[in-house]
Amino acid sequence: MDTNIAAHRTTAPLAGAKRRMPPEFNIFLVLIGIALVYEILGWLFVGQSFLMNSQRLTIMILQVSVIGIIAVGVTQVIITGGIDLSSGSVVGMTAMISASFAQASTWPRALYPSLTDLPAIVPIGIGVGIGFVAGFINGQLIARTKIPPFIATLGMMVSARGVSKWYTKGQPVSGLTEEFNFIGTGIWPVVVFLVVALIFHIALRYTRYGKFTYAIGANVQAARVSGINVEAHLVKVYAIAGMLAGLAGVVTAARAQTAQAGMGVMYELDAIAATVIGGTSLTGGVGRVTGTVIGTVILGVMTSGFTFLRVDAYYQEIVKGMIIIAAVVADVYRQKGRKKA
Amino acid sequence: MDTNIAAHRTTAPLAGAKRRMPPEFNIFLVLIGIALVYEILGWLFVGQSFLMNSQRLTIMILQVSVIGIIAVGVTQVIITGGIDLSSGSVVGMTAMISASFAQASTWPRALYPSLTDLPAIVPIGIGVGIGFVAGFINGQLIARTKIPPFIATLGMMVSARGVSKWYTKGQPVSGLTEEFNFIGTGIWPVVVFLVVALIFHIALRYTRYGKFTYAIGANVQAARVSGINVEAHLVKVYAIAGMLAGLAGVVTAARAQTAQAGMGVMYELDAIAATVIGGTSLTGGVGRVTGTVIGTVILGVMTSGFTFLRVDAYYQEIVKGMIIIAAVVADVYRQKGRKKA
Amino acid sequence: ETIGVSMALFDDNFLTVLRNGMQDYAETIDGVELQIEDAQNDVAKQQSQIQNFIAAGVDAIIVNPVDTDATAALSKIAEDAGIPLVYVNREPVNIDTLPEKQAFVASDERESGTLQTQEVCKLLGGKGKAVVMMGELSNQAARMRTKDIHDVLGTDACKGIEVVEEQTANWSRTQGSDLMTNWLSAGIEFDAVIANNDEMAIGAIQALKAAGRSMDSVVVAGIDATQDALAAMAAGDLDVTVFQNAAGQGKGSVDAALKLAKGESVDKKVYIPFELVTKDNLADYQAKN
Amino acid sequence: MRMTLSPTTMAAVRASGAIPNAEYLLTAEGVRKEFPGVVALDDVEFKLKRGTVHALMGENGAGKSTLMKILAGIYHPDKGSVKLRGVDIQLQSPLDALENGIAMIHQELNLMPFMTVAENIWIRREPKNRFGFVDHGEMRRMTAKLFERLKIHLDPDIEVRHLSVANRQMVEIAKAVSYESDVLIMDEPTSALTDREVAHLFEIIRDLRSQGIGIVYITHKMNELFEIADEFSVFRDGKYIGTHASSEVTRDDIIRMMVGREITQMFPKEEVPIGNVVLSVKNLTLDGVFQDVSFDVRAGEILGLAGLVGSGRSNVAETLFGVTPASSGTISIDGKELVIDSPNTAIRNRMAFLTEDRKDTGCLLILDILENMQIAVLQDKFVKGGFVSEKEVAAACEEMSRKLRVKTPNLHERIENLSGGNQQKVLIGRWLLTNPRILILDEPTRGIDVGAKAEIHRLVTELARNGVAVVMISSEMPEVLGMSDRIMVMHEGRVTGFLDRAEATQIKVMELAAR
Ligand SMILES: Nc1ncnc2c1ncn2[C@@H]1O[C@H](COP(=O)(O)OP(=O)(O)OP(=O)(O)O)[C@@H](O)[C@H]1O
Ligand SMILES: Nc1ncnc2c1ncn2[C@@H]1O[C@H](COP(=O)(O)OP(=O)(O)OP(=O)(O)O)[C@@H](O)[C@H]1O
Ligand SMILES: [Mg+2]
Ligand SMILES: [Mg+2]
Repeated sequence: MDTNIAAHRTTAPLAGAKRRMPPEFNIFLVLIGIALVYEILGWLFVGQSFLMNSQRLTIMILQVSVIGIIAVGVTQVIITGGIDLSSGSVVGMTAMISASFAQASTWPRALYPSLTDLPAIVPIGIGVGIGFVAGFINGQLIARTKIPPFIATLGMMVSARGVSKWYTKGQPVSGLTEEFNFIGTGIWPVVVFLVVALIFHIALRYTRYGKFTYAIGANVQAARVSGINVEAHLVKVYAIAGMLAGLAGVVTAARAQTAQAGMGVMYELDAIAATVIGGTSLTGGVGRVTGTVIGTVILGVMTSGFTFLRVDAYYQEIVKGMIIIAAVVADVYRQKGRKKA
Repeated sequence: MDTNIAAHRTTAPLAGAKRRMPPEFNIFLVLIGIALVYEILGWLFVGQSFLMNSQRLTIMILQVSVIGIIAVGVTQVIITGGIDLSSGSVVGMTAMISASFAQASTWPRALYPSLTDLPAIVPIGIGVGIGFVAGFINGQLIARTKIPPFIATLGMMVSARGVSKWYTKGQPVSGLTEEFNFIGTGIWPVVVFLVVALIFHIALRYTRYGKFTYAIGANVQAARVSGINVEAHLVKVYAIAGMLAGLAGVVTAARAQTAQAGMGVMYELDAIAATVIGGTSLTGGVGRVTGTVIGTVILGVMTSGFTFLRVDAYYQEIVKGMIIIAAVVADVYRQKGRKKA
Repeated sequence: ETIGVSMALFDDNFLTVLRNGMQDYAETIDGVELQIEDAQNDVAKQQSQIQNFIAAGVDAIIVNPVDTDATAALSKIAEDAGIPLVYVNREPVNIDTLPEKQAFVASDERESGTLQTQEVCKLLGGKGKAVVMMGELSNQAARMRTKDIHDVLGTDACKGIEVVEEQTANWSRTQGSDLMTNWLSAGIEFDAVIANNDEMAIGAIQALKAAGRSMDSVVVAGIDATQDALAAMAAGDLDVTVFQNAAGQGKGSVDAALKLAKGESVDKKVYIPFELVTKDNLADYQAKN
Repeated sequence: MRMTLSPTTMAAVRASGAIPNAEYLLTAEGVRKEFPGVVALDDVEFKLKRGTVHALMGENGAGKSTLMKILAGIYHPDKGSVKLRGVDIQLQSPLDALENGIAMIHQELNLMPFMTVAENIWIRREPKNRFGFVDHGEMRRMTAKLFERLKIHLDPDIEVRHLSVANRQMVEIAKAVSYESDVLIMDEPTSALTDREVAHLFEIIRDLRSQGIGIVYITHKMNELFEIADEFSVFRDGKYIGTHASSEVTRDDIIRMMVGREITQMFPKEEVPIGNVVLSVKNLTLDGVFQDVSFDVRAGEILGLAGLVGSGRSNVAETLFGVTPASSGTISIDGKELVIDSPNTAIRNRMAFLTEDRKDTGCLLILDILENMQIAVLQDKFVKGGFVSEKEVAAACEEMSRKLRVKTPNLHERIENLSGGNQQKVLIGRWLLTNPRILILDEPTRGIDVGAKAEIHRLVTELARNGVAVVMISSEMPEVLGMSDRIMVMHEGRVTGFLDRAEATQIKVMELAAR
């Protein structure tokens, strides 16, 4: 919400103005700042380095890579000026369904007894596909009926959570094949996250798909009169977000080597937080995947730091809420400063 | 100078022009529609009337009155173009804290051993007051730092939930005085809800506070230039929303006759859903408390209807998500139809 | 020694007692420090917490699993890092194949629903109608306890008892109360309420009282024996609950973790039994939890 | 898809009579369009010839934009036919129109603020490299080429949000031209431009016309009509009045066609007694925007503010009103120095400020006329114990809208459904209700038809007569010259001089403005 009339104006000399520092540089500084604070506190109170620990560096990103995969999709949705509340539930739903196709024959409680030991590509494809369908439905609802994205995806959030509970009547699905679990072991989730981020970084910056996404978020009326089929494009964007949530669901199941209906609860909020911390504006038209990656990593660093400094769990949430706010405030202020400069 | 300009068009009857059908009429029809569907299904499958049962009519509203109290505050926030994600957590926090001041001396685990058997007004005041403070902080963050309401209240959501866990380290607070519990017994929660709704219905429609709330939501810059102190007003609106969440927390504790850290989880989404179903637009400037009341009742009718029709628990959420979407879609379509007519 | 503890969830009365049991016990031992984390019912979060513990270099880990099916992955991570791991309260799926330096401390979950339902069956004299309030559907204990109910009611002695309604109230007291009111308004008739936990049972009692139903005419059963439940039982409203020695489990798990950290061996399974609580033995428990 | 015939072929085809109406590039007949409660167009016709500039004239709300939006595929007509090159077309979407060779510059700016100039222009038509990725280098080159042809001096890589309104308008023009369409619709393209840019635009238009393109040109500025249009059509209240060659008529003829009566005096300036100094500004500075602005305004005086686009006039006005508080300098009212740190303070000191951008800082678009009019006055009137006296407010608003001749079925109409001119009247009404002593008007008649303009001028004069001190910013030279008692001219954030009414001429103002 830009409340300052003068805020959209810069009096800077118009002609020579090149793109300066990329906007996510600010938030990168915030990340560095948080890490340094932990490092210093670490030496003071724990007597060890926070950053010089390869295991910790890995887990910092590993633990948020599922959030990150979702956040890449959410970033696109938010750039169009929308929102996706359904991603956490879609993670739960796709984790359940894909896992049910990934069960090994050695396991007794298979949902589809005849369909065990399928090659991993099948359950992965199914998970991603179902995510795609959920996102597609979101997109159709938003584009066709013109209901607000908040409501369409809220409805999907509730329904998809229902589906994951209904699917096996609450039973977890376990005994997944080694091949399927592979995608969730070691640093593979991180790899998936970074590859997804790279692909969509390029897609947003260097393809028409990306240009349309920004255009719709910046000014939907202008996009429409420029001949963009806004409805069709929104369907694509939400479908892709759903697909990525589906992929996140697959990774979650593979990581836990099981799936249960409660997976992914509240992930949507973490993903949105990562996106907004990363500089994507909820009013649309502004945002970048690189920022989202940094925002995601901030969440991870924060969590690892809490355990590292042995922050009492009772305080962790209180502090987490404050850090989210502080990160965005810091960004807002730096942006303002830059504008003035 | 003659007045020919207007001759071609009827500029005149400005005064006599009545407002047409109030906009919440549509959503009222949706409510009636849902109720009738249940009624018919009831006769078909259960062999009894859905509506002709005073007990059921009461519980329909009773079970959503806490959501309703929150939703009245959320309506105001959404009319300004904002959002409040913190209300559910504030319910949890205020329930814990107010309950801790409402313990009877007969109970062993009082948090403040010396402060037992206080008159009910004290814990109620404390609960409402703490809600007010939480909302005030939201408002200040939003007004001063210009961070998006989504983020400010998300931070508060996480923090307030942390506070309620930290407060008694997760212990529930029980053994509350009869006097305190009174506000949660029988139909008192419904009464509180309706009184709150009435007050803010009047406030939004007939006071300057209301006019400013709409103006800010319609165009914040124009509102500012028209002399409205936007920052101060937003602080008021969020503080009132927080206060109502605090009241909802008190009612929740009194109804359960205990308080636990997990109270109010996801209430914010139900409240937002009720508000939007009731016709308040997430883009701001549009909405009414009467609509919100109807939206809230729809949620209650839906829940009672599920139990009444013995819908399998595993399907309930799936159907609930769909009904939320359908209600909003129906409203959007009726509005369109009305415009054409 | 530092022990990292990952609890499935903080806002749960029972788990809170368990957690406090650990904490209180650890405080009595010199040089033992607990770092307790809240997994907020999220399998992935729990896994990450364990990895964070390992990175922080704890000496042992205690896990109260979110999903007992997800424990194979957890065991593997701890095993690879060479750090002892103790599961508490919820039985891991890989109980029979637990690696070296891992153990399980709990009560046998199969007992709780069974004890509860058998007592209800006894009180009803083997016939009547019952309604069941389930916990959160995605939750292991909810499914287990509900299954126990059906198993007991399937036995010859209790065949006469029919389950007329079965719905979830998500472990919550207000939802339990609302659900009960909805049932009453639908004219459902029953002689017993079997709830997966005490909170829902208390909610049901509140609704029944509000509707003017005499509490003598209905058997209400919960699980956990929380303070509120014992108070309700003392007031004659709640008829059956089941005590699970949470503090005992907490203490047992810390003991096991410390032993493993020192390189000593412990039993793979340490069971702390459930105990049925009724009016008759109520007094024994009022002081305990 | 597009059929381009050479003029000789066209003549032959026309002569053969094979295609009726073939001399017309685009025709619309019997078009009707209704909005809830309003018939915007009723059985209108419009015929555009190849290689001509066809002006469309009419009062605010006459239906001009509505017809153009139909031709651009945004609205669908309720009735009537549209023919392109003699062939019936039914446009489903803006894309459809673009593909049929119809491009439009909209009355409201339609740009993506966070995207660069080049991205805005080539959206949906971005050049791709052989891997299918957008070729930013090529896009820059294409933009540069286009700008060279149109003589626009803008950096293709700058984000549009950094541009002034005038430059944004130039981007819109460049974008529309870049479609190389057969029909180019321009809906009030000059309302945000000053004379220099207008002259420049006309060069572009003449060039396009010579290439055989048909141009529809909507404006409220009479002089432009005679300068650029070959033909014109007039609409009144959604009805078609007639089409004429612009060489055949006089200005008064057109006005009569448009408003159905004579307008005798465009700038009804009265000599009124000038009172004491009400507003006194000394060395007002907003760092990096404007410096050392000093002036006095007296009761009954109208001070005109002239300057080129971007000279800082609007910024001075915003600072006076507390929207962007000054970095240094003083503002005194009635000799008393005040700190005006917000519009609220300004209003409490009985100032009023009509902003230049109706849409962004004026209208509460989704609210009705009543709410829009009363919002400022509620600061200190019509409120008792927090409650608004609905009846009294409504009565006051009603009287005001009658006085201002706001054209609407009733005051419960949303302001977004009014034509631009009527919106402006409502906003003026908002400020008049507060009964101000100091009235700041920023481009009060931008986009306003002749009739309403005269009306507004009359009103301003009347206020001055009642002792209100008026500061009026205007980019329309005749308006500044006609209305002001004194003119202050600005250039790049500095005051370059004052001119008295008697000595002020267009040339003198321009000299000071361009210095
Ligand atoms: N979307 C809409 N909904 C309702 N009424 C509308 C809508 N758009 C236009 N109108 C009405 O249709 C009529 C014609 O409007 P239009 O915008 O075509 O006028 P115009 O001739 O372009 O005026 P101006 O010179 O002020 O731009 C007006 O009375 C206006 O209020
Ligand atoms: N909407 C805008 N967005 C960005 N910059 C603007 C905008 N309007 C003006 N500016 C810039 O602000 C400075 C002063 O503009 P200001 O609007 O005060 O001038 P003005 O003389 O009133 O011009 P105009 O006739 O365009 O209103 C100029 O550098 C101009 O480029
Ligand atoms: Mg127009
Ligand atoms: Mg200006």
